[in-house]
Amino acid sequence: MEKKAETEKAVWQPKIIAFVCNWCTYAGADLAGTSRLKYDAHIRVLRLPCTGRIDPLFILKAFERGADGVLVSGCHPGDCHYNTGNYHARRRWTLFRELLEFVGIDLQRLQFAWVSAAEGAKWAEVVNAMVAHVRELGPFEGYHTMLARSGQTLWLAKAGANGGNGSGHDVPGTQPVERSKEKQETE
Amino acid sequence: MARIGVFVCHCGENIGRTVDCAAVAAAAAKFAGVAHAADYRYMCSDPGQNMIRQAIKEKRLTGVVVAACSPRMHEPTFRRATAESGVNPFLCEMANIREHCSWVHEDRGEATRKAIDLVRVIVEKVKRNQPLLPIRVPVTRRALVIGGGIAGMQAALDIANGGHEVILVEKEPSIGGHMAQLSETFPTLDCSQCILTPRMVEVAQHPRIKLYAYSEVDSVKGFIGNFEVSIRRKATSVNDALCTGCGACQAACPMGKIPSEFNRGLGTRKAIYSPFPQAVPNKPVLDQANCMRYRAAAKKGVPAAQSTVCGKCQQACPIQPQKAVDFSLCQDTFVTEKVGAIVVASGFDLMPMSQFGEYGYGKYADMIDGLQFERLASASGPTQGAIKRPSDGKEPKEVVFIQCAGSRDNAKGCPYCSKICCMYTAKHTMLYKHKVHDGKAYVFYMDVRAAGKNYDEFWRRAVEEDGAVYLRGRVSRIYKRGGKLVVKGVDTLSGELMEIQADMVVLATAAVAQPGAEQLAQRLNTAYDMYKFFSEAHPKLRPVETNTAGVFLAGACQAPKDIPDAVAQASAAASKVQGLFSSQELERDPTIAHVNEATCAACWYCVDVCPYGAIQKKEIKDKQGRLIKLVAEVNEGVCQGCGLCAATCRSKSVELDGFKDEQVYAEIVAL
Amino acid sequence: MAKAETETHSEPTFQGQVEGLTGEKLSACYQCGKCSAGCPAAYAMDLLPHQILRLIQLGKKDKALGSRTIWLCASCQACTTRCPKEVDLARVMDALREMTLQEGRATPERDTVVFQKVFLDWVRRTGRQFEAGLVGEYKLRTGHFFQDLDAAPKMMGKLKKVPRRIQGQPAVEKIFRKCQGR
Amino acid sequence: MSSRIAYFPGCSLEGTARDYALSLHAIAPKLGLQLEELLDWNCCGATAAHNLNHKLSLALPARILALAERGRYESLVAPCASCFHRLIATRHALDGKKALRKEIEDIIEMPCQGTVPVKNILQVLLELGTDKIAAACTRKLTGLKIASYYGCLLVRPPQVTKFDDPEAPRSMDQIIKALGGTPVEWGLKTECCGGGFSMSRTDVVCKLVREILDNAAFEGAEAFAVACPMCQSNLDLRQHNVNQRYGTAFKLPALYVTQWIGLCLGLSERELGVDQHFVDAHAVVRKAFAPPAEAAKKAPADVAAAGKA
Repeated sequence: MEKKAETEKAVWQPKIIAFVCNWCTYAGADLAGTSRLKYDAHIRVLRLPCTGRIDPLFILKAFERGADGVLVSGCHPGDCHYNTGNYHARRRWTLFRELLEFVGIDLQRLQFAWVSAAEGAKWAEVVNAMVAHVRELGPFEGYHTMLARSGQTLWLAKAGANGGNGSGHDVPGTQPVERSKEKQETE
Repeated sequence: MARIGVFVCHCGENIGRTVDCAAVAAAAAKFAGVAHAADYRYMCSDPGQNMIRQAIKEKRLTGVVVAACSPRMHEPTFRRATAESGVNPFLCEMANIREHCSWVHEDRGEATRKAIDLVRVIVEKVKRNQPLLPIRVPVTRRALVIGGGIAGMQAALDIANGGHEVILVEKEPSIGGHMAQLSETFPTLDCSQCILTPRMVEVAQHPRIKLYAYSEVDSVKGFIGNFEVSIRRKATSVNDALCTGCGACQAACPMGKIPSEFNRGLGTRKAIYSPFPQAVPNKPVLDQANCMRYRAAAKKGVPAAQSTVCGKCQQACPIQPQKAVDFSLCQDTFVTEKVGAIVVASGFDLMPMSQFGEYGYGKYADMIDGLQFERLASASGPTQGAIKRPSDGKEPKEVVFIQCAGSRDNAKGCPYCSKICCMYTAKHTMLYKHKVHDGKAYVFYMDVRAAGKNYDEFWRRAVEEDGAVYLRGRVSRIYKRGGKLVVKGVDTLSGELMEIQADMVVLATAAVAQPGAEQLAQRLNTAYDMYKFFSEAHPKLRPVETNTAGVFLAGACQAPKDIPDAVAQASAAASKVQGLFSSQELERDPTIAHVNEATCAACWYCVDVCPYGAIQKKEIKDKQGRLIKLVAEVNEGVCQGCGLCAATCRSKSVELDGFKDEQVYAEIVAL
Repeated sequence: MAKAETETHSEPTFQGQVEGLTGEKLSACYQCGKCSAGCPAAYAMDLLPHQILRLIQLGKKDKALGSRTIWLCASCQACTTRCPKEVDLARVMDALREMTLQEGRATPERDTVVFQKVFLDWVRRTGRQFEAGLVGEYKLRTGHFFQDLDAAPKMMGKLKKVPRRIQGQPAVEKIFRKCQGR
Repeated sequence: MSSRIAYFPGCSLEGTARDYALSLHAIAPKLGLQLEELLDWNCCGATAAHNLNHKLSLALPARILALAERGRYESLVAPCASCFHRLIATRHALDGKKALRKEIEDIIEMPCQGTVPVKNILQVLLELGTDKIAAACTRKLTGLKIASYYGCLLVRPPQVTKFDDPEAPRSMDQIIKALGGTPVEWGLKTECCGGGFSMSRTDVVCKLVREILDNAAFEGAEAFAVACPMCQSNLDLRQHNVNQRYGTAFKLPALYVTQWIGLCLGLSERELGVDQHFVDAHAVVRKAFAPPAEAAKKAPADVAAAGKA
């Protein structure tokens, strides 16, 4: 039993989705690359013009699709390419975190960091810390167990899944990960 | 059905060393909607680009994904190649498998898996991309310059000399600004008027500059290339077309005791006046609040034109048969001008002395500010350049100059350095010592900030050659004792307490924003800082732009500046304007927001969050012209594409082209 | 040659101590000297007020706490009122005095300390000040017997001759005990 | 509605400033001012406490504030500027500081919420109204030039005292004007007199008092109005020390503002304790209430002076 759990942990690798702004963090990650800094590979970056573009439902959607952690990163306060976009993002973020906590999502899986275009090293650190932290936390099942517990799709999650306009965006050819199923199989 | 082509670049060894590029291409080939996948050593090379062009034609591709370096590097390259093959460039995107993958990871398996993921994400996005057309905005090639000080004049002249029309708006009766008030300028001690007045004349006579003096910007509509500006022309009671500027009216006016704004209260003016002899335009204005006739008419409730009180100015006017002084011209008028760019050069002001309680609230006649000292020292000033103190006209033998009066003073709400005071105070001590040979000049300072060409040498000259006594410390208290002002300060270098019985005190009061700067910024929808100075778009790299496209900054409206800095910034702003005017049309990135009018609920949250004021309310009317509803509308010329509105909209009625919800969700799902 | 005091990180610096006691941000001081310029007692001080603050910044505790200056501060609040960096220097002076006494340091302004201690002793004993006793005891302890003899008759006419203890004296005594730890 | 004002005399008013108390009690009923002495009040600790022990300097005044709260008074008036300052500074220090308030409440073993506002005597008089004071006068100071001396603690620091202007206060001048006096515009209205150094550093006090006397005299003052026992004592008691030390010949009586009011309400110098001063005020008082003939002679000049002010 114990051994089994161990192998499972070795196989499992965290999946972390990062939503970053185009002007600061994306460029900072580029700098990490040009500086040849090494960091953990288990992060997938999605580029948006500004953290202000992030709809909280994007984050819910990411969790729903099996993300073990979500990282949001943008310009430092006062540095926003669009002047105030990151302030709005921060305000929205604060509220959203409270909401997530309320519905029972472990907030440690959701991190926020300011990374400027000059902070390649910081980006590498942030990613490493995040991946290490999530690895410690283990696979994220809270979202799905929560859904299962409530016996229905959380309205928020549903809205997120539908992208708000009623047309689901599940993509043929991709294999949506059914985490609970996968776990059953390994057991 | 989408037919996407995926091109995986090895970037020599840069990607290929860590990422199995062939495997990535092979995996991509199996993605739904991918019609072609290939890998190549250098995609950005000509052969690489040709591969893309060819594949688009041969495989009838509808979209292109290049898995290579950062899009910040080569996105324009591949989009151009795509466009050359007849596919809209916005259907080409890049997956960053170099900076975000091969360069930062070591494990080949993990890096390859990640690269495949990244490609899948971008493929799913491109499948949902839509062709976008660059937005073309026509440009009105005329500029508005707000403020006729040295910065505004410089900007206006540069733009006009570049071949474009300029509207110059000045709120005072004459252009010239604060520089016209100065006696000499540092570090050369050349006469301010001597170098300024030729410029003023040049502005007045320039065929491409239209000057609106005694006028203010009332409202601004529109966006870059297409502004519509309403200008309030304050009533002057003088017919400019007839007036020759002879000055007879001023001489005749019996109201002689009105404090002159130009002389900062040290001299007087008439009710009908030109602020100073070299004023441009050289046409007087009538100050209704101080005119006997207007006051009498207001009391009676009749128009001034019908009053019979005084009227000496009109009688004195030699113009026949119709007099240039015309009491019927008593209402402000408005003109509308269309311009493509705006240069703000509205300047600065000085912190009022009434804020210095510990120095007597500026109520002592012999305590003056820096600009007042300029007027005292100016040959054209109220004392013809003789240093005489205001209270009794005596020559002051001991003068105390106080730097940082209000500047670098958190308690006075002004923690910043005003930048110009160190230098002009050094200049003041020199002017004073050159005129009062037996006088003593004391300067209380905290630091002398003299970074600039010949600046440090200049203030040292004040000390070493002209004998100014510099005391390092602030003054705590000034009070009047008989004819003297007792100044209680300290010299922290020696630890000596300094009590000076001064004949006159000059406060180098902080440079602060013009009153009304905030309102002007709001009219222009540009940002300003907590001190009401206009904010530049980027403190290092975009120092003359604002966050509003088409609005530029020049001079001390942005932060305290001396003349050379103000002039340099003005020329920079002018060159930005000329760059904008170099073509008839403006091409803009089409990744902007659009509103779905059918679902917009008119909650206006988008209007509140938009950093650019790009969203306005639009009326939807039926055929009979009846209002059906109001919806939000994005101004294409103004929107910068941040997407705040899209994330804020509750009814999901705003979409950002290039980053639509559908695209982002597809990306998330693809992971 | 003076050098900045090297202090270990485990102990708060002198500046840190004073900041802790007062809640003031002392790094804000840029040594403009406005405090000294307006200080009524500065002429009699061995160090000017701004120099005291500089010594705190440099960690020169002995020199700062051994100065006459901190005992010559009349708490007139002129420095606090006019400081451009909004440092409450009068409060800082209080903290330095308290620190000096707590650490049992010698003070060059002994008379002032004696006067204030006698003052508080009377408050502790009776709950209020007993001015006749204060003057008498101060003279006794400092040896300034003949000070103000010419004013004495008129002054004594005003003063109470016998101390009176307020009802709440035990409460006051308790306050003293809790605050002074004895 | 009669507002209940708690009156906190403070130790000085029982001793060296007995005349301050005397005059206040003499004028209060005539102005309809009801003052209830706070029961069993203790010393505020004055300069000594805040010099030597910060906690004590908060706890002693806190007990006084707590007593006023317990008595459900609407305000607490402290005629002594030093007491006023300690009380209002304590109230300010505890404002919004939960932990500190708790600590102090534990020390004094009473709740201290800071609900009762603290006022100085000038505030109380101004709230009463200069019109009312003027109307109650049976005689007026015929243009006597009086320098209002505020000292430090009534006005500084402004964020604590929240009273008048810290550099150029006007409140006492307004009262003097209402009494028919001519307020003197002078530079050292708020300069420190040396306060509690009267005994231990008489030399410092003498130097500062000399500057104050000099400036007031230079600007034409014939007397002072004060609202602080320490200021009064230093200006009055130390004046002869100053004259001795510096060879000057100042003779500027320093009367409490309450004494000036009392004189104008028709009370005698004796009833107000003016006779207890070291610098004899009798001549100035006589001049102030000069018979009409004498006053009329100098009236035009005064009117001009008052007009300027």
